[in-house]
Amino acid sequence: MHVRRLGALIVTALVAAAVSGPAATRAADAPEIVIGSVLPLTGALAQTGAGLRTAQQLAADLVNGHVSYPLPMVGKTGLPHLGHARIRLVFADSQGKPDQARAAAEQLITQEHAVALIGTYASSTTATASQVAERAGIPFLNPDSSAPGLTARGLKWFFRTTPHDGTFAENFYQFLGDLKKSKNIAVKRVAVVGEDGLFGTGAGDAEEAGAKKYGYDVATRVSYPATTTEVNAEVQRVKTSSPDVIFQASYVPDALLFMRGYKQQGVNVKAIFAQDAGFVDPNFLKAIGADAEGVFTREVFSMDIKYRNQAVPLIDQLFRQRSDGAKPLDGNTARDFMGVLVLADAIDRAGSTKPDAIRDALMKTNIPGKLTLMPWSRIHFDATGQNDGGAGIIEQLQDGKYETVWPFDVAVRPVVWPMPAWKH
Amino acid sequence: MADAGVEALTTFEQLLAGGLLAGLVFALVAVGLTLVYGVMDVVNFAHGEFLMLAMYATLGLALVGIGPLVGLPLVAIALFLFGVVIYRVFIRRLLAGPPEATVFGTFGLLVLLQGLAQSLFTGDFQSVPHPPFQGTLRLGAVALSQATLVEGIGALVLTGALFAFVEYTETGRAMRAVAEDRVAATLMGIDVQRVNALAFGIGAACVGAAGALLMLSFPVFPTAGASFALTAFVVVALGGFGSIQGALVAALLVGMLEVLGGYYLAPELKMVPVYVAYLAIVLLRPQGLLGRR
Amino acid sequence: MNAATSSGTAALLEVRGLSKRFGSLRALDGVDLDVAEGSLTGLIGPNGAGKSTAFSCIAGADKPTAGSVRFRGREIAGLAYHRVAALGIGRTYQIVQTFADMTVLEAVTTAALLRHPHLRDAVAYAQDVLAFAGLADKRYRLGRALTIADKKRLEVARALATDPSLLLLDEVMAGLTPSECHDAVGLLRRIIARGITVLMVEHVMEVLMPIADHIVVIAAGKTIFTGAASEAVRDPRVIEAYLGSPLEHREIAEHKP
Amino acid sequence: MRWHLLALGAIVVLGAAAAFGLRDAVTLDLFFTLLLYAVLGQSWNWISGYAGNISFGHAIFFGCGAYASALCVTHGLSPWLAIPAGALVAALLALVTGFPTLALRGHYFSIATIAVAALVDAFVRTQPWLGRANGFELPIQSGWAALQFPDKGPYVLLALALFAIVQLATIALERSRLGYYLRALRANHAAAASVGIDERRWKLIAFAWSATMAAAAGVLYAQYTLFVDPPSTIALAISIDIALIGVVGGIGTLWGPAAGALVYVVLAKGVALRIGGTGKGYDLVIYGAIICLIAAWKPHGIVGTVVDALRRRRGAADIPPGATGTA
Repeated sequence: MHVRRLGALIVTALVAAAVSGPAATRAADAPEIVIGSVLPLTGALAQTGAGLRTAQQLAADLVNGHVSYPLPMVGKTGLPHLGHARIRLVFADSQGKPDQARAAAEQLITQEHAVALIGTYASSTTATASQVAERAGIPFLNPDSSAPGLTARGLKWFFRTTPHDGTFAENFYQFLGDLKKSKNIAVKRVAVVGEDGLFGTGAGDAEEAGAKKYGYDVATRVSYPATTTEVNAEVQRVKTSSPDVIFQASYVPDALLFMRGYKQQGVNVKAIFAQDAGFVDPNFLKAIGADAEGVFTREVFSMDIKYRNQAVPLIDQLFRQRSDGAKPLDGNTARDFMGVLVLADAIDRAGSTKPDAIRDALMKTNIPGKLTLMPWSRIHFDATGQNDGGAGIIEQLQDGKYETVWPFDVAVRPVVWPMPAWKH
Repeated sequence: MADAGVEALTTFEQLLAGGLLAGLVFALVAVGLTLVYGVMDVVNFAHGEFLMLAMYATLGLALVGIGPLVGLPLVAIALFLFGVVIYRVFIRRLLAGPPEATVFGTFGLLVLLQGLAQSLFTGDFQSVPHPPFQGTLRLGAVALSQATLVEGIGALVLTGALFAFVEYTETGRAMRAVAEDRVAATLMGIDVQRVNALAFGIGAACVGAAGALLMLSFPVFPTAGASFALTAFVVVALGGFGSIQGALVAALLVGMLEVLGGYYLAPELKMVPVYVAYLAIVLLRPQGLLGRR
Repeated sequence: MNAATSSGTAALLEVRGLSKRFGSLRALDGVDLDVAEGSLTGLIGPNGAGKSTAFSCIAGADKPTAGSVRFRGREIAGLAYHRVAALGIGRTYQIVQTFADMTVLEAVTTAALLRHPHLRDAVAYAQDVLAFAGLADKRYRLGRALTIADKKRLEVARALATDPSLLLLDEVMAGLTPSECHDAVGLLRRIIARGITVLMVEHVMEVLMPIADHIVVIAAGKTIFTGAASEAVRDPRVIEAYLGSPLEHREIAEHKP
Repeated sequence: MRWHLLALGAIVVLGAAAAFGLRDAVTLDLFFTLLLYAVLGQSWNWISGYAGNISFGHAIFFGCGAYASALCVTHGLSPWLAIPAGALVAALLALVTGFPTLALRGHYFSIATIAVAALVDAFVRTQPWLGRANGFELPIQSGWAALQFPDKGPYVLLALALFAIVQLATIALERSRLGYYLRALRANHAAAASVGIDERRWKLIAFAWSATMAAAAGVLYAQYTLFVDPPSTIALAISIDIALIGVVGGIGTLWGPAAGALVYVVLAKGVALRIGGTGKGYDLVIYGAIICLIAAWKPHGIVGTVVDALRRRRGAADIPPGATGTA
């Protein structure tokens, strides 16, 4: 307790120094480099957007500050190759709507003269905003959208650091493969369950494709309206298809409905593989209690992986202080934080604010995994602009807390397999 | 082979039971809406948001140690007062305007209440801590959620009570008179504004009771009511606007259609039979299943 | 005296056995009536006798449960409301039904569009009809802002603008002052003079007596009398039917010639 | 009517000047959005304002245009083809769904439109050829043949042209048999039938034209945004936005939808951005409060209220034709 509080104090002092101090005095003469950020600041995704904005701003402040962490570009008081120019983030609201995201991107490019764009969380808004950047010839860095198709469009100016649904699905199958080797488990039939929006459809498609590739049978594919109030039919469909494992993409209310339905109907499977979202929401965990014990989820980030970057808890502390709900750093915010650093790194190496130079620098980006907050091997873009070092981790709910169980080399707990059967 | 047959039958029984229970939950939400429509010819598009407020109220009571079932009457009373106030300051004005005013006024109320919930309670999904009735009831091969069962019983009690109230009490008779003919009711010396306010309040109280019961099995969030409201509108129209027993029958039908359609057709198409039934009924029998005239 | 023989032409409208039930209530239970071309026929009966229901069934606003309605020899029972209007039957409502937000000219123009699809022609025709009906100086008023008498006049003008060969008038004089009634009778005479056949429901007997060629009395959904107005008030069935309704009985009695 | 034409002419001239003269993408985007919403509002106004059948499913016709555009472009066809194709599909959809439902009144019709829209939404989400939930991204091209432009100017010109056509059509509607009939049906359907108006026939005609306009707007939207998916084109939320624009401006009036669109754009872009950025829902509170206030105190909307005031100022109730927004 005391140690933690002391740590927080030190962190606070460091941040105070990082954010004020020399940076403030230099602001007048050093040039500013504008990075435009499109985020859902209003509308249904506003809460998420607010968190992402905080994370991005934190990253920018750390780049402009002088306190060093084992992270790229942090603590160099701006961009050294550009005369310690400070980066300034300008935010524009997408409202979570494709047309608004487009308008926001245009505003950032034409009015704010952003040298690069970052954003936009929702895959549909990323699609339109990145098209604007493509047309204008401005680099677009997407740290947080998971639709696989985004990097299959042949865009020249689009770069994505996060792994996408395809990777997440592959991770599950790789995990199953690893388990087969180490534990000799038998899994043949998978049920693919998800809400019928972009999230559930994208995840489900990737999981179905993965099943084909890795030789599993799709026992059933269940797609349901996200706002449904009962899942009787859905649960029966899963039950009668008798799967070995269930892939599940749900928000909180529907995740609760399904878990209770599975329990009532005695749907005993070896594992439920959740796609993050509802299943990791603290309110879901509170409401479902011990009944979710043993559920697996894919994650892009964890506070607890082995060999993690020493900066993780520090950045987490800083982030908590800045977010009014005192929320911890999570997969979304960590990815957006890293996104700003990747852009800053590229602009600095470009030594110029010319779009072509920044794009060339982005294409040469190669940040080792240990210098990120993420469980990735590196950040390096392939020909499509997709980070080829990205990977997810798999966590399992053990004793009420999600613990990293895969990849085995970074796992903090052993896998419990199969999930405990329902007790009645 | 015989096993497969038995299994299919069990599945069907389970779906049937699940559909009936789902229907009762819809009835629980729809019954208050029916009364308001029947008496004053208003579809309250903010009905779902009343439900959402009731759920938050139940949550609030639960956080100070009053469980959903004990809290139910308190929530119902609170919603009754809320309904009367909303009628007196707002709905009454809408009724004086053109017909579309009630549609848009109550819709504005929907947006306003959702916004208020968002700013006061955040968008988080919140549940009552340690709600009762979390077990499963088994009848042979059929397994049912106890919480949903309690909600279903609540729906039957509420529907019965409301029916008895409207049929057998003096105030209920006044409400029916207003529903039949507002002008004639005025001539008979009935204070139409008072009856309307009362009906709106009682409708809200029903929603209050529904909200308290729903917290047994659902989390609350700013758009929680909207998920139920659309089904409730269909149920009320299907049963015949204003018919209390019609709403119950329609709700059971909707529950069955949704569940059986979801299983035998496709889960993503589970609302299709519901909407098709609605369209078919309003076209072939515009007064609804049990509506008069 | 029979309408068909008196005018020497075939009946424009022949109604036989017209019946209408609302659930268990028999609103009409076999109404027979003939309206001769060019005549003014009065339809009377005590309150609740089914006069307005009969009107609605003839005009097509309600579907009769049984019976036949022949217009120019053509069966029109059960035909859609607007089709009946298009065939040439115009009507007014007992309780005035205005187009709330329309001016008088707009409302009448709307009706005129039935025979004059081009707006310019319809407006011109509507102006004529308004002049005919004595509403020309009020043509830019909103329908809802008129006096009762003018509203009833507007109803008549609107029906006239569809160029009907048969006009069904439902209590167009009810609630009017004597001088307004006098004006209305003048309009009625001009309508007859135009060659339009009229079937009218009326309570004010003193108005109906002198102008009606022919009277049909219905009671409890049945036709109980057909003939001249002067005979109607002496007919025992008519008097008996009205006994249940003393006020109207007195009305009839007072107007004995 | 002369004033209406002059006003429309002034808007077109100013708009064209802006489209050619302005380089500011943000202002042009606002202008484009405003015009697009004004067109959608007017399209809705035909069936829900003039004819009085309040629709909560109008976005499906907008979606017809947007999806026609997406399908044409992704199948290598000219997006210009999407205009007649989308309009045709929308008109057919209007006829097929309108035939049984347009005779329904009040809430029955409104809920039926919600049901129809929900069915269309469910259909799209299950059809791979319609992109399911993933939708379509339109490939980037340039030029009039591709109906895609690197600058905003041509988009604004197109939207302006569409707006002008729709306003002219509405002026013509107000002075036509159809317009008179719709107003009569809305005011009193029984009286309307008594003067020979076939409710179903005329409302179907209005509904089909209304759908056609919305589809044209949908094509323009798709070519502008280059992304089409169910939540951004056919969802209930879009239908409700369209209806609110119509009502806030004043239903059954010529300039109501434009006024409503102006309020909507100011609210959506101004209020939401300034005070909604916290994710706390204050924007919804203000938005909802404004709708409540209008419904309770100014139920005829902005233009409707102005028209009423004009009527009152002109003394008593004499209204020469063309003196107000309603013919």
